[in-house]
Amino acid sequence: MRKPKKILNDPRRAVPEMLEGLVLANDGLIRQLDALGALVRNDIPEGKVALLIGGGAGHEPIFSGLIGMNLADGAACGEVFAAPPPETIRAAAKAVHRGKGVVFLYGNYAGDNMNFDIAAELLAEEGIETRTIRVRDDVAAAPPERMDDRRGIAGDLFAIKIAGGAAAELADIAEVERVARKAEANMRSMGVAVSPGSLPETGLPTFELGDDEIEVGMGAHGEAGVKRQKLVPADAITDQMVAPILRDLPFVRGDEVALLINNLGASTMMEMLIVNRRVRQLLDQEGISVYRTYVGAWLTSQEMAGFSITLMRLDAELKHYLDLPSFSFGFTSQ
Amino acid sequence: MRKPKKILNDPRRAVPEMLEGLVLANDGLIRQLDALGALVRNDIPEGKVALLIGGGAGHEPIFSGLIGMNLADGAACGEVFAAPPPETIRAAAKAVHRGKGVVFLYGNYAGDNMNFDIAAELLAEEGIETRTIRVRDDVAAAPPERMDDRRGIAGDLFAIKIAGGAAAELADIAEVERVARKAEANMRSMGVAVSPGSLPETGLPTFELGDDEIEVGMGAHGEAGVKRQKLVPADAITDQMVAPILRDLPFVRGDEVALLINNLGASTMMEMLIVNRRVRQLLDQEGISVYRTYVGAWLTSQEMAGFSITLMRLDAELKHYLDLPSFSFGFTSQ
Amino acid sequence: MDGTGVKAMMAAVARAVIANVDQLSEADRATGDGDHGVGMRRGFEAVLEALEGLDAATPEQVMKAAGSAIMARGGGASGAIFGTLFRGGAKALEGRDRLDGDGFAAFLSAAVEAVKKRGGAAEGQKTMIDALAPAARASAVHASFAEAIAKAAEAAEQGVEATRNMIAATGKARSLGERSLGHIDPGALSVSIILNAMRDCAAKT
Amino acid sequence: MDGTGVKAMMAAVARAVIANVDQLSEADRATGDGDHGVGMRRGFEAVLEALEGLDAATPEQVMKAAGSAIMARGGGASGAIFGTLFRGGAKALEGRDRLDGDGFAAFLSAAVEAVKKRGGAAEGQKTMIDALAPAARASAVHASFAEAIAKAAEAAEQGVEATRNMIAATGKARSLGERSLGHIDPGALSVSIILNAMRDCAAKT
Ligand SMILES: Nc1ncnc2c1ncn2[C@@H]1O[C@H](COP(=O)(O)OP(=O)(O)O)[C@@H](O)[C@H]1O
Ligand SMILES: Nc1ncnc2c1ncn2[C@@H]1O[C@H](COP(=O)(O)OP(=O)(O)O)[C@@H](O)[C@H]1O
Ligand SMILES: [Mg+2]
Ligand SMILES: [Mg+2]
Ligand SMILES: [Mg+2]
Ligand SMILES: [Mg+2]
Repeated sequence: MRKPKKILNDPRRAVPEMLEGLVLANDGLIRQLDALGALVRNDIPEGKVALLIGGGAGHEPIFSGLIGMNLADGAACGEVFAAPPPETIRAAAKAVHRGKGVVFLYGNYAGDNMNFDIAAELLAEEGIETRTIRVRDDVAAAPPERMDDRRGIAGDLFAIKIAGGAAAELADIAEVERVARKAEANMRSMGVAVSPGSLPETGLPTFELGDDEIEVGMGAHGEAGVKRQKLVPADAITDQMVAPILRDLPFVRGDEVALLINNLGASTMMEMLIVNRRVRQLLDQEGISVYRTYVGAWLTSQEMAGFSITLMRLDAELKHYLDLPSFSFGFTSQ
Repeated sequence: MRKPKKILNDPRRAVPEMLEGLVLANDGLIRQLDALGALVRNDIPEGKVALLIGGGAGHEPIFSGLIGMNLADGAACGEVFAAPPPETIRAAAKAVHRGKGVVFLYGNYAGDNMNFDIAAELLAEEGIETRTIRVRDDVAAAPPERMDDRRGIAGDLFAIKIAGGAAAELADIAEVERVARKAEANMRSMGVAVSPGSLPETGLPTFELGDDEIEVGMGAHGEAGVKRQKLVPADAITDQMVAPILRDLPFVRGDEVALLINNLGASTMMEMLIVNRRVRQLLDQEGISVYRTYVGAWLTSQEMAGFSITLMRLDAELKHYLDLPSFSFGFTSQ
Repeated sequence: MDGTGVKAMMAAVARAVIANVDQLSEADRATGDGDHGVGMRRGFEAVLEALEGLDAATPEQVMKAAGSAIMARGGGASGAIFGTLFRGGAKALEGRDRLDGDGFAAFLSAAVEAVKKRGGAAEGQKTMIDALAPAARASAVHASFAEAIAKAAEAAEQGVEATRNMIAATGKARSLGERSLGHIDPGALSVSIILNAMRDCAAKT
Repeated sequence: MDGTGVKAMMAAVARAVIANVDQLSEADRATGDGDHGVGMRRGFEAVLEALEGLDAATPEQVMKAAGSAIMARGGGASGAIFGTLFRGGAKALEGRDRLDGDGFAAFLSAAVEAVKKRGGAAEGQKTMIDALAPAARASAVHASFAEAIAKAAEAAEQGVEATRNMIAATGKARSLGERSLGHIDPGALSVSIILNAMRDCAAKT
């Protein structure tokens, strides 16, 4: 097994050094608290409902890179693939709070759930109201009747985009929660892995795949997928991924959707666009129209090669928040 | 040598399929001409000086993904790592022309130079005025006294951003040319390769590197760099790259710059940010301040791992065009 | 064992966990994301720091300080779970100036309850609970401190082996389903390493 | 050789280039970006298409059609260079209804001039010119068509070998500097493949 090659200093300092570089790359828009993994916007208006996102590092630019206009007010970042500790979350929440409560938005993983819940309990004791939205978009992780067993993957981007807009425009935390839940409930994703990413600290890939193998449905930390198989053409893989997505919600003729093709890290934009071509052929056949398309690397898994496809069904309200211009280090839209 | 694994259909159809997917991903903003590699914006105003960019495919999102508001009006795309033929360039130029001439902007490579020059000759016969700007930002390619032997790498992004803004605001092609040349003259870049990218058609990596080797100064098509060496810590590599950049222009105390750390494909954002941290330490020492930072994968070399650092010295005029909001599939800024 | 003894014991536990970082990460590579060892190392390095700043403490204070350190610095599922283990267990030691066999049994059963409450998992779901719960039961024998720990450690080792035949129902291993069979649960292995280190300390005293 | 013969000859040339796609790309991997073969294949597949649509043509028309096809579809440096070779060479055939030894020599020297003008490179810079220019000189012997081509092909092969000892001064290989020594230039190899295919055709007639 070849040791992955990375441009690092001390691997155990990778996350703190990364966060330092990230704050600098934000050109003065965000700052870092004493609890190192806690990053917050410098210009949060009084009386704003706060949006706090977070999770393990290693998925950059999500989560730490999505703090900004009409996006998150802060992020609580853990070590690579490890949820942030309660104290980091609590510190970030207190720093972004402007009297209207804090919406927690993160991917649905045992570690994140427990640490954010503990933080919520501590904040409740201090009289700070929190609401929790867990993104559960990965249809490969569990059947529909077990939604709470589903992982949060690239759908995080749509959830942050919509919740960020809602938190910027709506005065009531219950309203922000409602809009964010609507987005979360209307998105479905499915991923495929082509080659593994590796952990800086161990220097080891999180899984192994044969030179001619792919794993359909694999998660963003290398969690097992639904099928390990031989590499097949792009169109065939896309067909395998789109079918379960459409079936699950289900998406039906006449639906208007936002489409996200998320690069897990080392795949090429050329591959992503060839996949997009096929996705559009399939959606055309089903009579589903695409309102906006996003192709890029927003939720990565270190240098993992592979990608995921996400569809979010839109209504007028979700379109409104999708169309709001947004600005951050890792995601900017017009 | 392990065969690279990619999500493709027929490798010989990779570029046309990619372009089809790209046009769809632009959600109606651009169209494709009969000369397949010619992409143009649908909403170019009358009387606008046109900006046409282009080059070989395989570097996505540059060039084909940078057509849009305050960016390029069109792009002429060739096959992977191959300059577009004159006819593709000519067709794109005619489609973007609005009576005020067409500015050609592309990286300085023998193939691009010859094909764009031939197209310019053909267009001149048809009475269409063109101006040519060749980006030559790679300090590793040749000494300052041989600027015309320097390759165009990630600096393309800054050149397109500035020229795009100038072409949107200035009425006279000579003025657009002046601003674009100023940007080009004030930028310097240097790259490093960690592992190779591969050509879809041959399925072969464009070069080979030992498991513990990197090549400093390598070009975006795997052209030889200045030094092949053992992998060293991120800070040491960054020091090696920043010194020749600063020395070359030279950048001096008091300069204000735009900073771009461009991922060549398969490197992680975590690595790029750790590099950014060190770049800022070095610039602080030199008394050079950073006006805006861009970290991402804009000029890629298929799945090549590695990155480049680009600095562009700014004055009030360049800041103005850098700050203009811009929107395209592959690059959006606020 | 008095507070000073418990403090020394917890330091030995921390060193044992840190020494096994690679084995724990490797176990997590098979079923999860490969970071359990590095996460436990972060947590128990914080324990060592916390213990240094702690003098003349009761058993409860030592365990609570350890749990709080893990909770604050471990991160991931294991940070919350193992932080909860020691913080939850500590509550059962309230008012005891010495840790004896019964006290230790009380500590473990309180720890089990706290972990179940926090993570919502039950026995048989291939988690650290499958080492911790049997250990708690085995220690409830009204025996000496050393005997109680020895029984707990032995039960935990069997519990780790038992996780081989369980299908993961929580955490990152869940999606493996059937394919998780044959692999041990990394968190269960951590519980066993912790209890073995305690046993060796108690034996020495 | 009349226009029909030249057309058949160019078809044979195209097939020869296409057959060597891997060898040409491999040569470019050593010094450039590894795509010379696939670029030449694109160009000469277009040549085959163009020739089909061409009947009763003069030698000039055949060569011009071939050059235009390469120019339109080859792309990269080689598309411009080899397109220019055939289009530039064709001009020297104006008014000739047959291709003889002198005509062929005129074709090659016109081609060399056109390529130099287009790319700005000179002999000795490790490009296809280092095969084409010696071939042009060798063919200027006022001999039969077959002899002229044979001499040109022989000179081109020597030219290819000579590029081994040259330091690249243009194109993607330039940055290799000294390290380009020992490698042949892929474009020069293409010239040799083209001329050898012509020689074999001429020999048959
Ligand atoms: N809900 C839970 N209850 C009890 N233990 C759990 C739970 N979820 C996970 N664990 C334990 O945590 C271990 C994984 O820890 P670790 O790898 O550090 O966290 P992560 O899953 O965030 O990477 C598992 O082996 C399991 O024993
Ligand atoms: N200025 C030039 N003059 C003549 N031949 C050139 C010139 N530049 C490049 N070439 C030829 O083109 C060949 C490379 O072709 P190819 O690999 O297809 O193009 P690219 O360099 O765009 O990848 C070189 O081997 C060289 O023979
Ligand atoms: Mg983890
Ligand atoms: Mg090329
Ligand atoms: Mg883990
Ligand atoms: Mg080439």
